[in-house]
Amino acid sequence: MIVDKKKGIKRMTRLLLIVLLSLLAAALGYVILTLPKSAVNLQELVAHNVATSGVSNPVTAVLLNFRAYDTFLEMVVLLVAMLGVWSIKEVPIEPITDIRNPVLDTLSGLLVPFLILFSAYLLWVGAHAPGGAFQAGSVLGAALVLLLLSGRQPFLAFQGLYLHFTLVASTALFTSIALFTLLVTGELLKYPLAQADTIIFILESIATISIGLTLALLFFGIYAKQKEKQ
Amino acid sequence: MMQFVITLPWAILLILFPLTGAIISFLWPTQSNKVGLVTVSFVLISVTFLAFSIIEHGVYHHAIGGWGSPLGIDLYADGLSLLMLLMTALVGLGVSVYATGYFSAEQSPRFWPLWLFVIAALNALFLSADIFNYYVTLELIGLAAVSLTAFGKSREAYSAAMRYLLATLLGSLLYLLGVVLLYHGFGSVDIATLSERCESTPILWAALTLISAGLLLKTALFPLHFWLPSAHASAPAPVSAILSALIVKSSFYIFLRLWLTIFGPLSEGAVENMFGLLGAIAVLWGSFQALRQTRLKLLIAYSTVAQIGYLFLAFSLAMSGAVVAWNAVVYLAFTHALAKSAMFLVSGNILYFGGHDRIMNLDRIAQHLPITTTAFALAGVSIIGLPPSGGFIGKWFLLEAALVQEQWGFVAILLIGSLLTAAYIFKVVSHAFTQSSLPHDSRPIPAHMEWAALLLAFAAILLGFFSSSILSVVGIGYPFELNGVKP
Amino acid sequence: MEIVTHLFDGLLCIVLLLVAWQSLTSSDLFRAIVLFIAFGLLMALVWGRLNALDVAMAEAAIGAGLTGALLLAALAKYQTLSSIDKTDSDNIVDKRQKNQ
Amino acid sequence: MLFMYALTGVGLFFIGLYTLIIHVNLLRKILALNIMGCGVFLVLISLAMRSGYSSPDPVPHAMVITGIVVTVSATALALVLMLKVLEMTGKAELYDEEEV
Repeated sequence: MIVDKKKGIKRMTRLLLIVLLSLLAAALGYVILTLPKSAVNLQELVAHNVATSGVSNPVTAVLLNFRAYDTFLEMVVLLVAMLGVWSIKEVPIEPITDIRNPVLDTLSGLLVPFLILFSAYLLWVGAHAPGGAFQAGSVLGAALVLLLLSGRQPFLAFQGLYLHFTLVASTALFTSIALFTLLVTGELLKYPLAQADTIIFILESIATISIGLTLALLFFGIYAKQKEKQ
Repeated sequence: MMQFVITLPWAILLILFPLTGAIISFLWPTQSNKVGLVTVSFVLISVTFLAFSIIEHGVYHHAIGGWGSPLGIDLYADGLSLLMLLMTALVGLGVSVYATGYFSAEQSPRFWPLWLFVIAALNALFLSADIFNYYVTLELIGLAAVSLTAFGKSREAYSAAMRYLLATLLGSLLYLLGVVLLYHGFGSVDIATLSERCESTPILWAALTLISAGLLLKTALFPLHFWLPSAHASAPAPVSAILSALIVKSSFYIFLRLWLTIFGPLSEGAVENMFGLLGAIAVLWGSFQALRQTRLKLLIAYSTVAQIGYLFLAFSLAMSGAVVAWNAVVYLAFTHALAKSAMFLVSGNILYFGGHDRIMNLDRIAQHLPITTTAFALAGVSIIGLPPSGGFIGKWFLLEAALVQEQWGFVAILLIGSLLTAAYIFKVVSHAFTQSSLPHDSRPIPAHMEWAALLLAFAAILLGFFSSSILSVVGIGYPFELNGVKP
Repeated sequence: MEIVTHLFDGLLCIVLLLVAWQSLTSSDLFRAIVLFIAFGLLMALVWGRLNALDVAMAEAAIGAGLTGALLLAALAKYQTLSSIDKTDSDNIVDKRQKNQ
Repeated sequence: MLFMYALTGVGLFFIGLYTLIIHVNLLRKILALNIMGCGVFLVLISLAMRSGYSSPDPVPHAMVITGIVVTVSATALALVLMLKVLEMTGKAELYDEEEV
């Protein structure tokens, strides 16, 4: 009897919620339809300034020049998530030794070199065509995850300070470039015109490595065992 | 010499110093305490110089990358941002000094990088003038805050951190959807550009709904406060202090800023009254719940729910252009940050000393920890709003605004709220002087942990003496002139 | 030709919504995650359709690929932990006490 | 036709929101948040195409790439936290309020 009542109340709240959310969705949909067909946006402004940004792919120009500051903070977000995972998991995390999967082993032997090459290609092509540090970094991350899963753990030889340096490399580089540009041009993250393409390329390369490693370690943080306390 | 020093880009250094400190403390874990303390000292120094520069030359403005809005991102600091930065630096220093004693050698290398990133993100947020950049800083603060909450390591702490994470992510997504609508409606994410272009269209009101839903969830305004008490109560004391004093203020600041520049000038009253009403309920509900609690940290957490309510009363009271109500908000936010962080540090001391925070069994803590008890009492004076504290100035301004507009309902809320607050503060203080029946173990507290709490509480009182000079600084750049000069 | 693209758009939107709904309501968590990965790939297709190739790549690699891997890894742990709960409840109690 | 994608985005957002509120299982809530995020990104990018299919506004594209990276970071943190809750309480659910 009581259970029935509870169920009934639950059903009622669900129904009410569905009605409420549908109304809200309909209202939001209507509002979006009121938008004029022609947009006011930043497209022209970007197109106008891309020539002086150092790259010709407008998305990369926005990410690493016009709004590079956002990307800078975003690298910090990635690092903070990593630190959060580590503090919850209480590193040191134990290496995984009990997975020796022959299929994965072969697969990773074939795929990993290809993925690393592909990542380098994406990094290089990002300056003038779709691609860039984030895409390249995630492909690199995928390669590292495959290595982890097949039991070949490049991280075992790579623990400690070197690992930490690589993780913070892109944030540290961004901070240094921020300080450097502040000193040279008086403005934060304003690249000297002649060096803009070089600076962006260096930033992207280091970011690719940091992103790849961070993403792989986020995966590792979930997958690996926590070391038992002695 | 001084002239030269003032012209240095202190605002930018406010972001870069803590970032550098965080990276160094991560790479050099054995020295993380020292690196942390040096960094927060640098932050305080930078804020001081930034203040000199803003007082002398007026608002600070910097186009990142030299692009300028709306293509690039702008940094902007007026009196309001300056006060928030000062709040972060002061509370930051107090909490940092405390944290050097509180965390074990194993925990502190994990604490410092996250905490210094939080400071960097808070400074970045208070200096930003771009609504998408706000989103990134909000996420940064949210993820770091959740990780810090989980430092409690108990079952409750993990559950509270999880709930907090879900709430903060939902808040960010709602906010982001609002930003999306503003961008497509008005073609910019720069606040100044938006405030010129925005008109009262359906898009604007839909964006307001989404943005306020998201930000009020993060600020924990009643009835969206469900995640706050458990998170603030189960985190370690320094983290609770950071969460209550600074992190809820960050989303509130964005809300206030957007209200003052974009939504407020176009609004016609209904929305303000709703915020005022929610604020009023929050004051009563939060204070009442605080009074009911048996554990000190939960009491302090519910007190935060109530104090957030006061901040929203002002939206209704400022409608007729009463700048005094906005001044009240700034004062209340600032003093609450100082007093509440002091209170959480006190609760940390009590837990550290006696191993529990049950209010019934405080067992003459006043005799064992006189400095800590004084800190609690002083912080209480400010939270209640008794003269001569900073909290008194804030509540007095609110009362003044309510009296001038003959808003008797708000007058009543303010008085009842203060009575309830006084009741729960005295409940704690009285138990601190009485003997409990249970015997208990205790361990000594490092002196600086007691003094950090006392100095923060003392600062909250001290604010009551400098109201006119502080308010003249807040007025730089006219942040509250709704229809006048806009930033 | 116009009609074909419109049909394609409409179909894509409907499939997107359906897969999302299936993923969120499926009673089996493994199925839910697999459907979520499929959803991520469909999103990548949509980004391609909307001429956002940069986003399409990021979505395929991060949104579907890495998020999928994270979810599957979490599910593997999830199942180990919940099976402990069913068969060996003393173990959990021990752990709790240790952690407190 | 472009608005159809935007409306699909709104649909995804609300499907996710519904699941987030109704379902108690944390893994499902995490999936729901991810799908909500995709909905927001879809609105952001599809509306950027109003000026024409050929050359869309790149600023939203950059914002979405930023958003995707932020989302994967948050997801990883959420999954680890969920596993910790599961380990501590035996359930991937949050118990009721007022129990602290």
